[in-house]
Amino acid sequence: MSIRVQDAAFDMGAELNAFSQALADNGVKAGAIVSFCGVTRDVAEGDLDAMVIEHYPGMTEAALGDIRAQAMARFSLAGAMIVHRYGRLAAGEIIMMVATAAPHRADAFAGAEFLMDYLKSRAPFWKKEITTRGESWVDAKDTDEAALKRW
Amino acid sequence: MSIRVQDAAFDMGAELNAFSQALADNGVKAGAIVSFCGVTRDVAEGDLDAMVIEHYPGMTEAALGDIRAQAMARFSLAGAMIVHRYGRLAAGEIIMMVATAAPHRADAFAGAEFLMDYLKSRAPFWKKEITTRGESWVDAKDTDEAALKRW
Amino acid sequence: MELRYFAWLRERVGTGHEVVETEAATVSALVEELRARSEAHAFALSDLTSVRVAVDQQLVDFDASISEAREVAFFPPMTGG
Amino acid sequence: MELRYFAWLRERVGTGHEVVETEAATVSALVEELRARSEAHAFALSDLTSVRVAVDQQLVDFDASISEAREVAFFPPMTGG
Repeated sequence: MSIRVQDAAFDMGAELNAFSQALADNGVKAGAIVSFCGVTRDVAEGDLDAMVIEHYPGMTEAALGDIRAQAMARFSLAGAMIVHRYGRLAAGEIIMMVATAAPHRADAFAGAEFLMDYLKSRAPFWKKEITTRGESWVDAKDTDEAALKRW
Repeated sequence: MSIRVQDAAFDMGAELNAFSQALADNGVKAGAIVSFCGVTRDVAEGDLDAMVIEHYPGMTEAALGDIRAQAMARFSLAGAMIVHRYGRLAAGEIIMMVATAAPHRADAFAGAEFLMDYLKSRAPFWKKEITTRGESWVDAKDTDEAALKRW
Repeated sequence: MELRYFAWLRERVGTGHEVVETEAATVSALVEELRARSEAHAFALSDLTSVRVAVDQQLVDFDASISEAREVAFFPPMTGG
Repeated sequence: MELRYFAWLRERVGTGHEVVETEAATVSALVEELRARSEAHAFALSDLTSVRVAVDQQLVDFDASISEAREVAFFPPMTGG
């Protein structure tokens, strides 16, 4: 499946292999495969207990599908996938992953960066950090919104 | 191992997981992990039988180590690895892989692209394509040399 | 009309989902009605610079029409990835 | 001095490795000596725009000194990745 939104943990290596295998099984020739994985990381030194990710069921899948379709067309991708978790994640867990495949490496890289930039600011996910000092919603970064301007 | 040059096939998913696990085991905090995998692909429609990769033992490892060290410093990477095969590869096999980890995604992406750009034009590998019509050494692309200019 | 709230907007309003009767023609007009609905709503919707809105699961501006809308959602700027 | 040839340079010279006695001070001077060594060498080294050189496993220009060199390698532009 090209778009998945799930609470279950996933294995990024297995996802990467499955993505590549699915392309090969379909006879898709792509010389370049790029992946990005996001990992929950401590906000301050060692005090992140967990991260809770909320999303908007229905809109999330639609937004991710739209972002993926744009990337596929714009960078002539041979394939693209997005997996994003929601719910409660411990520090160090994989939050999400995108992978792209293209005949040339520049397109595979640009496609993955495009997916990430749009996913950050246009897919309805919200992160809350649970630390030893309390809970707080993560603020959107101006740099994330600015990152969209380059496309 | 951060730099590997080998004739044996490797599992890109397992490599990605091992790279991530090694960072975690060493207490390295990195929110972003990027990987690139290169796959042998048909030169014309369906006629690539195999690809033979020659390299310069000793210089190869030194060149890759130098490129990796430059990327680590320049993009403040938390980690970087390169695996490259040599010898005879069938169409569809994985030729090589790089992976980078950084606190921020822009650095992880830039680091992986830097590794690829330099590896293409500065690491002593040469590809020969074995097709149904004969053998030929792959010509270096002007675009690969030009890609270095952006850094 | 179905209303949805997410993240700190949900926490401030006190619910993630409610159904309202409204004649509001635009999101802005709906926001005005909601602010009058309760102090919690007024607090949640006090600063719209940090509020985003979707009508039928499409991101829109506050001047968007909601005359045909089935569902309107309010939430903070997104922080996925 | 140890000489190494890779890819089509190896094929044209007919060997990947040879040992030569030379007094050449630079790569360019060495190339001149090698061109006189055999037709195969002359053919392999005829167009230096498509030849790269490494002295002791470091990429260098053709005017680089080889007076201290242990190993000189000739090969085409690299095509890894």
